[in-house]
Amino acid sequence: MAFLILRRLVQTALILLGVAAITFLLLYALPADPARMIAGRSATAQTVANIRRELGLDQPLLVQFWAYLQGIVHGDLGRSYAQKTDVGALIAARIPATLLLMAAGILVEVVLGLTLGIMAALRRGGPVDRVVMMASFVGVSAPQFVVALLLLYIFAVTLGWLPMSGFGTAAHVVLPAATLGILGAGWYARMVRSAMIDVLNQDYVRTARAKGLSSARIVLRHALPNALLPIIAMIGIDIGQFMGGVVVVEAVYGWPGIGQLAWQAIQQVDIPIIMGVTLVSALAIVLGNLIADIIAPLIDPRIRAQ
Amino acid sequence: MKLYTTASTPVLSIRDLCVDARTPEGRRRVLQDVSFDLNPGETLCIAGESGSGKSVTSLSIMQLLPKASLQIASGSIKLGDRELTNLSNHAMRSVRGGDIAMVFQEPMTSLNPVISIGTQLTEAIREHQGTEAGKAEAIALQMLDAVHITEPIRRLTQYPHELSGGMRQRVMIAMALSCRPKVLLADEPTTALDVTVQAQILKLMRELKREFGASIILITHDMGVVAEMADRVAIMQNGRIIEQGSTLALFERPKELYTRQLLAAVPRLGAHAGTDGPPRVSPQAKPADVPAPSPVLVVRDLNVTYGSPARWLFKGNPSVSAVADVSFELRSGETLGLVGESGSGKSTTGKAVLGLIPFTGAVMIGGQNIAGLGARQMQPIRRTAQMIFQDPYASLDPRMAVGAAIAEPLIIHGLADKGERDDRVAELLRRVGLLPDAASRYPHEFSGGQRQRICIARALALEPKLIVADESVAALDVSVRARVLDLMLELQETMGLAYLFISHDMAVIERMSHNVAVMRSGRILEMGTRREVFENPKDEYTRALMAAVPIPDPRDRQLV
Amino acid sequence: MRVLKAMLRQPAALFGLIVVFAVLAMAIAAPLIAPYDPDNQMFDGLTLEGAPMPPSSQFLLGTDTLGRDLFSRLLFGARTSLVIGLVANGIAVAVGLFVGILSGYLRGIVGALLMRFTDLMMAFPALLLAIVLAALLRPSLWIVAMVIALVNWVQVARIVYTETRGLVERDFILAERSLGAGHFRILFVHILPHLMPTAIVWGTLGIATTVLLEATLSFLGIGVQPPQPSWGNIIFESQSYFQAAPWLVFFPGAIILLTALSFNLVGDALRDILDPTQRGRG
Amino acid sequence: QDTPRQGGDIIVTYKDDIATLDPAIGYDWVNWSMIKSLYSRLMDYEPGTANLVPSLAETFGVSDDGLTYTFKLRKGVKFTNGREVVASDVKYSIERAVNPKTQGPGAGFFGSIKGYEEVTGSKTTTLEGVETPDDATVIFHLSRPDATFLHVLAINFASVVPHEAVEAAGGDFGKKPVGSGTFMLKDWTIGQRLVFERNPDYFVKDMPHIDKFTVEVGQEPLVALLRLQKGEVDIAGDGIPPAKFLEIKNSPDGPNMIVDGQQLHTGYVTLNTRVKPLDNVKVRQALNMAVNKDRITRILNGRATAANQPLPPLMPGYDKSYTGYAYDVEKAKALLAEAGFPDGFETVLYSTNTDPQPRIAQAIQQDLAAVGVKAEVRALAQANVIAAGGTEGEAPMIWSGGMAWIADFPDPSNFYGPILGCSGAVAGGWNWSWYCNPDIDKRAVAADSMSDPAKVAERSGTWGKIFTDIMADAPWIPVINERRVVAKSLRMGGADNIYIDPTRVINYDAIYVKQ
Ligand SMILES: Nc1ncnc2c1ncn2[C@@H]1O[C@H](COP(=O)(O)OP(=O)(O)OP(=O)(O)O)[C@@H](O)[C@H]1O
Ligand SMILES: Nc1ncnc2c1ncn2[C@@H]1O[C@H](COP(=O)(O)OP(=O)(O)OP(=O)(O)O)[C@@H](O)[C@H]1O
Ligand SMILES: [Mg+2]
Ligand SMILES: [Mg+2]
Repeated sequence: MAFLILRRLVQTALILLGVAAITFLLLYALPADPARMIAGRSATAQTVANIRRELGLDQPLLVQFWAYLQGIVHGDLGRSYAQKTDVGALIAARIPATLLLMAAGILVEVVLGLTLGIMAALRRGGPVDRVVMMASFVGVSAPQFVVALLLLYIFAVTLGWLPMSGFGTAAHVVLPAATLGILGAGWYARMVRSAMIDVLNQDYVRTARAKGLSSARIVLRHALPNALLPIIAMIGIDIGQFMGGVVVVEAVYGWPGIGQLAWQAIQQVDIPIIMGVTLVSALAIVLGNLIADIIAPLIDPRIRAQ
Repeated sequence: MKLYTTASTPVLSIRDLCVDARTPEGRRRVLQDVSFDLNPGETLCIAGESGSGKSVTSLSIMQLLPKASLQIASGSIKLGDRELTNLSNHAMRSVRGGDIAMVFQEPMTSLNPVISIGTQLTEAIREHQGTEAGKAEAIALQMLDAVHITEPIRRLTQYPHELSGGMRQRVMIAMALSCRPKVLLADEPTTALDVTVQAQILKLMRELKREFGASIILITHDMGVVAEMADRVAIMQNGRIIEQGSTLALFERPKELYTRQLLAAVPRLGAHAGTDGPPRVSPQAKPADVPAPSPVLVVRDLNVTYGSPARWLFKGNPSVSAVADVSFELRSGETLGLVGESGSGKSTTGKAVLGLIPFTGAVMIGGQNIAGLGARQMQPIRRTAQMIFQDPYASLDPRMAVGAAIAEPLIIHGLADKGERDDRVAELLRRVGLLPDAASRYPHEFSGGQRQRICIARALALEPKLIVADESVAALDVSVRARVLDLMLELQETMGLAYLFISHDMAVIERMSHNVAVMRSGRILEMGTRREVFENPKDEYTRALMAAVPIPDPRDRQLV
Repeated sequence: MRVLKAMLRQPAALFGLIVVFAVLAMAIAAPLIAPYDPDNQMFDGLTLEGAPMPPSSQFLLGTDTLGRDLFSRLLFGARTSLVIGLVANGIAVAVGLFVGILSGYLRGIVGALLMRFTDLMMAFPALLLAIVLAALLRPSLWIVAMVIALVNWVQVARIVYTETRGLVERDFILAERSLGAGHFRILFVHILPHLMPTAIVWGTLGIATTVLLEATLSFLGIGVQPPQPSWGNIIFESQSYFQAAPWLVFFPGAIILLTALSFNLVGDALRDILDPTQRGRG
Repeated sequence: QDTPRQGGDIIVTYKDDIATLDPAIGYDWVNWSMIKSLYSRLMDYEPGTANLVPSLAETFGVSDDGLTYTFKLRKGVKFTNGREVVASDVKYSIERAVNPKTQGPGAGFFGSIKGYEEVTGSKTTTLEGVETPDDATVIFHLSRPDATFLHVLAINFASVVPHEAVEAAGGDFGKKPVGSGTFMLKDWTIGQRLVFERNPDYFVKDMPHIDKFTVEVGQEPLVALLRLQKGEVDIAGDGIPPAKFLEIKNSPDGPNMIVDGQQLHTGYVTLNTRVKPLDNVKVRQALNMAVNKDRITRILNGRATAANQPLPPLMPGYDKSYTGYAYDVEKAKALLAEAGFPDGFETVLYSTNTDPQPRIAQAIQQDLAAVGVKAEVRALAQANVIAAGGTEGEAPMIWSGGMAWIADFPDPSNFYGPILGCSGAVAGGWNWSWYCNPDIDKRAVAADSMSDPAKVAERSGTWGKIFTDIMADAPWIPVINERRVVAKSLRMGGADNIYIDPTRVINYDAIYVKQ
């Protein structure tokens, strides 16, 4: 197992290298000149050329990439073109907020999704099931921006229960996490419902009932773990995606997460930041998947750890 | 019948129970006016045709019928004076497990694959007796001991798929007995057990009955067990109870034709003493040229080890050697009966021989060593060698209609075109005693014995040269079993089929085998012709095995 | 025929079927139904202050911020959005199923490679790809469809991979192997049907999300360009108006929801009919 | 209006993060006004106006040939690190802005100083043309007369910084700024907020008025506005999003919350003179007549006025009498027919993708369609549009909205060089019409050489003529002059023009809290 993990770590490094290479190539292909973005409209051609040279953008692609990789090996993600500061520091400053939102968002989404999905599965075909199914479609088809603003409007502006914007106290995380949770819970609810219906028909659930166990235990201990595999995979996916930042929700609630940084960087063609964020979120995604893969055999002992 | 009820009020009283199955074609009656009483301390055996409604009856009592497909249409089920048919789910909870416990027919699918055996055992104890974790575990261990599972402590941390079929069955029984229920519903509890363990389990049930005044409903097709255990017997056919009465009366003065047939069909150990091979079934057919020049199957130094997967990082259970240095040969037209203790490695041997699990050693099928062959190279070999799995339900794709499942091998090997296929399927179903309309139904809509026959039909579809039959008639009532065994023998005679026949039922082994091997702890203890082994067993264990076979005569009880 | 009859017997499925057909008909017959040219910025479509008009008898569903008739835009938008929601999303689910099932089933190098490739694709910033494509190619519906398919299959693959890993360890797969079933048969005849519920969930919820995703990508310039309407971009353009002009968000949102839901109802019913083992599972 | 009061803490919000506060680098409209307040320069403007006044300089003189500028520094001005500002700091700061190593975008502004080429060519790091005979005197020697030079000394790039702080920051000066302006940076939590506190030692008494302002970044404009209405925020820096504008404007408090003022802005469509058929002047003129600008102002809820020439009305040199090309579909069609396109043609119109730009582009698209010109709208991210504009023969038309020209300093020359002059018509340039008229270029150089302060009016007139003459060639469709809208809380005081200061957007030095 230790060997397996070591192997996966090596694979992870390779994946990250691949991501770095592709991203670099894409950015290189992008017909937008970072030097010109920095220089602005009044700069003379010479100023632009100077900036380009100072940034090393006049070097061939491979040279640039090699220099970048060397930096990474030394833990240096480079300097932002626009902000003229260390990318590592910029990203690091936003990691706590991102992690917090990720954890809280996933928590809400999983708890909500599991509860609704289980309820729907248990009352399959009934009104509860219909309502849950409808709700999950509403959640999934609702535009994020509108949902976020609506929640903000109700709970912060009108009722005044929660702060409107910012980061710091526990109250601040409630609305952003709730928004993410509401939007994502639909997926979980549908997946859980679907898997649970299958599991609830199995003989071993019948056995559990024959033992006279409480419904809660039957559902949570006997049925749920058997339905959990796809859910674990989905959490793995979400970890990665939330680590890459959730632009809209962060924007509406003024949440200082990675998403805003990335979005701004993309608009400014701030290549070092784009690269940095890409690598961080790629790392998160790969780790998320790795965790999901490691957990799978723990949940279903029949699966052999690969 | 009234005679009994006057003495004491019955614990369980069933009146005019009717159960309907919902099918796309409309309702089909599965149980028709079933009525019986169960008195305190009584053992009622329900025997009967496979698919006659025995399991459905027991599920009805537990209120555990699959709602989507089966429904109680009318009738009443009373536990004491509580009517169970309209009891709330919550109230039913305390009845289940506490008042009435049940042992299900299919142990593989009835145990939760992702929960350790220990947890599955202790949770019921904790639920009903309110004991704390440590104590519950102690009780669980005690129960595992009582059902004679080897290494009980290790089993607690294992998962169902790591146990053999018989072990799972014993876990089920341990689970049901652990709460000392008033009524025990046991649906073919000893089907997958070798006779020595079976004897011990039956004894345990009697003790339960004696000590706690429990009543038992025992569903079985083994008339030996019936004779051994029953106070009263009910015989079912086609969803009805056609006859019930005291054991002695029923065995000696069966009224109904079916009951008589049933008793007549019971195989008795020693019935074939003095002969070498199994009896000819179709004397008119010309015998296949036996012995064949070369063996179909040669096994040399077969070893299988199960390494259980690591749970977290470095920790993992030590690997288990399930089969050690097993060697044998099997010629066409011959049957090797494989008997032995539950968990001794019979199923493992069977799977390894067909290259379904990794092994070391040499296995030659039709002269070709299959060790290390890929799926493609195995393909032609699979055409000639088939397996009937011990657990029929688990080995059928739940999403595939039975007809399609039986046609599968034909399609895979490109044997019959579409029209022919349907005919072949219908024919195969007929031969194993199922109606052709079964083809469009799904595995979960069948009884245990019916599923087993479906698996047999599927294996026979290819007309292979070699069949590994793992407890493949265990769940069949004697009359159907006789029919299926005859079919298998007939095929052997006409086509020179070879069987590796795994069973714990000594009578069946005696009927079917040319040679017999006895396994224990992964090794073959003793191997020889049937005659040698049965009439002159050398090994102590073999002798114990013979002695433990229940005798289908209520006057001749051994365990009382 | 039997399927259709069975479908007509279930009210929910019937409802779904009707909506699905209605939406398809809307898309096809848009030019015939639409009361106005969807791109016409009408003079009387804005108030004097430049605000959009609420629903009225003149403009059934109101107008947008340029004074165009929302109803007509929704009709024409159906064409774009159906291509995205059905074709792009369909391809994504199909590819995801294929890759996921293969990597979950195959042991050894190939399976591992496939899964690592999926990981790579997943880790790869989709937005960036979209932007680069936007800059390099002429924006079009088919490009955005391609990008959506490219981006969305990985998640499906991930889920399917995990589920497949659980399925291959079930006993009936062993039984199939003993029958001599080839990998192909095991994968597509025995494992795939078990993944249908997952496919239906992703396929139908995906309709909603991809339709919205199209708007984001179009915003970055790779998809349909203004003034061509799509349900997603109608919402996206006007989402900040949800208080000032709620109809601009509500109607397109409702139609996306309804479409996804209806496909789901139809999908569930279809599977129930074709596979009666798990009634109501979905 | 009430008189400015001292004291008070306010909160300002922006959507985008503040990129940098390094005056040699910062060049976007958000950090522009903050940098203005953090540092001081030799010259500055009277708050709310475009009138140049000496700032760090006490007095200054210009030689008759316009080639030598002499400044006397104010005594006793201190950087917030406590050191006094001396002449060498001025020299250092400007050399730093020009030095290629700094990667500053503003180097080009100092092109008229002697020795500029040597520094940008990395031959030396010292500007030959800047002389500091003593601690209080700075003398600039120019290589050519430059009428805008005083403006140049007032733009952010000319801000004076202490070299020791720059060196101590080790390349992170933009995050650890030290200056001698009205405010100093107290705290910067990346991605969240910046806290500016008044500089108690600022050399003008009672400046600034507020004690502290906190800039909260990452704030969605719509939410910022909600917070403003609740009283949590004092200035919503990004203005009022179109979706909210009418609601706020028509609310009871609306008039007191909205500051709606003119700015030095023109929104235009570039017509690429090197792309067929836009190379035909008749076609370009026809397109000028085809656009219904009034409708566009209506789409913008009246927050703009129709434009007819490149210069905005507030800019010196704006020709009030010029009427440009009136909206006339028939005439436009006729001209197109004359040019050989009776049935119109197909072309592409680029635009950025943030509301309301794509909407304006679509309005223009519809207008063009009315004269038979089918323009495909391509709404892209800003970087892509800029790239397309700077590639020869790529973008036939670009709607400038979202990247529009807001002047660096209030001088008409600032509207010419990079965006209409030949020097901008190069690969990567900002002259997206690729319009290059050598004749006009010459006239522009001449106008810029009129550095005699007495000739200011004449110079403006010359410039005005240049722009109206350019319109004869019609390389642009001037569409609108957009007004700026800022939302402020009710407690904020001060005239409108310090919230929309022509040279610095929000003038943090001049705003104040009412009670
Ligand atoms: N879920 C179901 N849906 C439809 N029919 C069913 C279902 N379960 C069982 N049946 C049918 O009901 C009948 C009785 O089944 P039951 O399981 O009670 O048989 P059994 O007597 O236990 O047989 P066996 O000895 O083979 O286990 C059989 O014909 C079977 O096909
Ligand atoms: N997947 C597995 N992992 C670990 N151990 C296993 C596994 N499968 C079987 N075993 C162990 O291997 C041994 C042999 O099992 P096998 O199934 O061959 O027994 P069997 O002889 O068929 O018994 P039965 O008659 O009860 O079916 C048992 O001790 C069992 O616990
Ligand atoms: Mg049964
Ligand atoms: Mg076995």
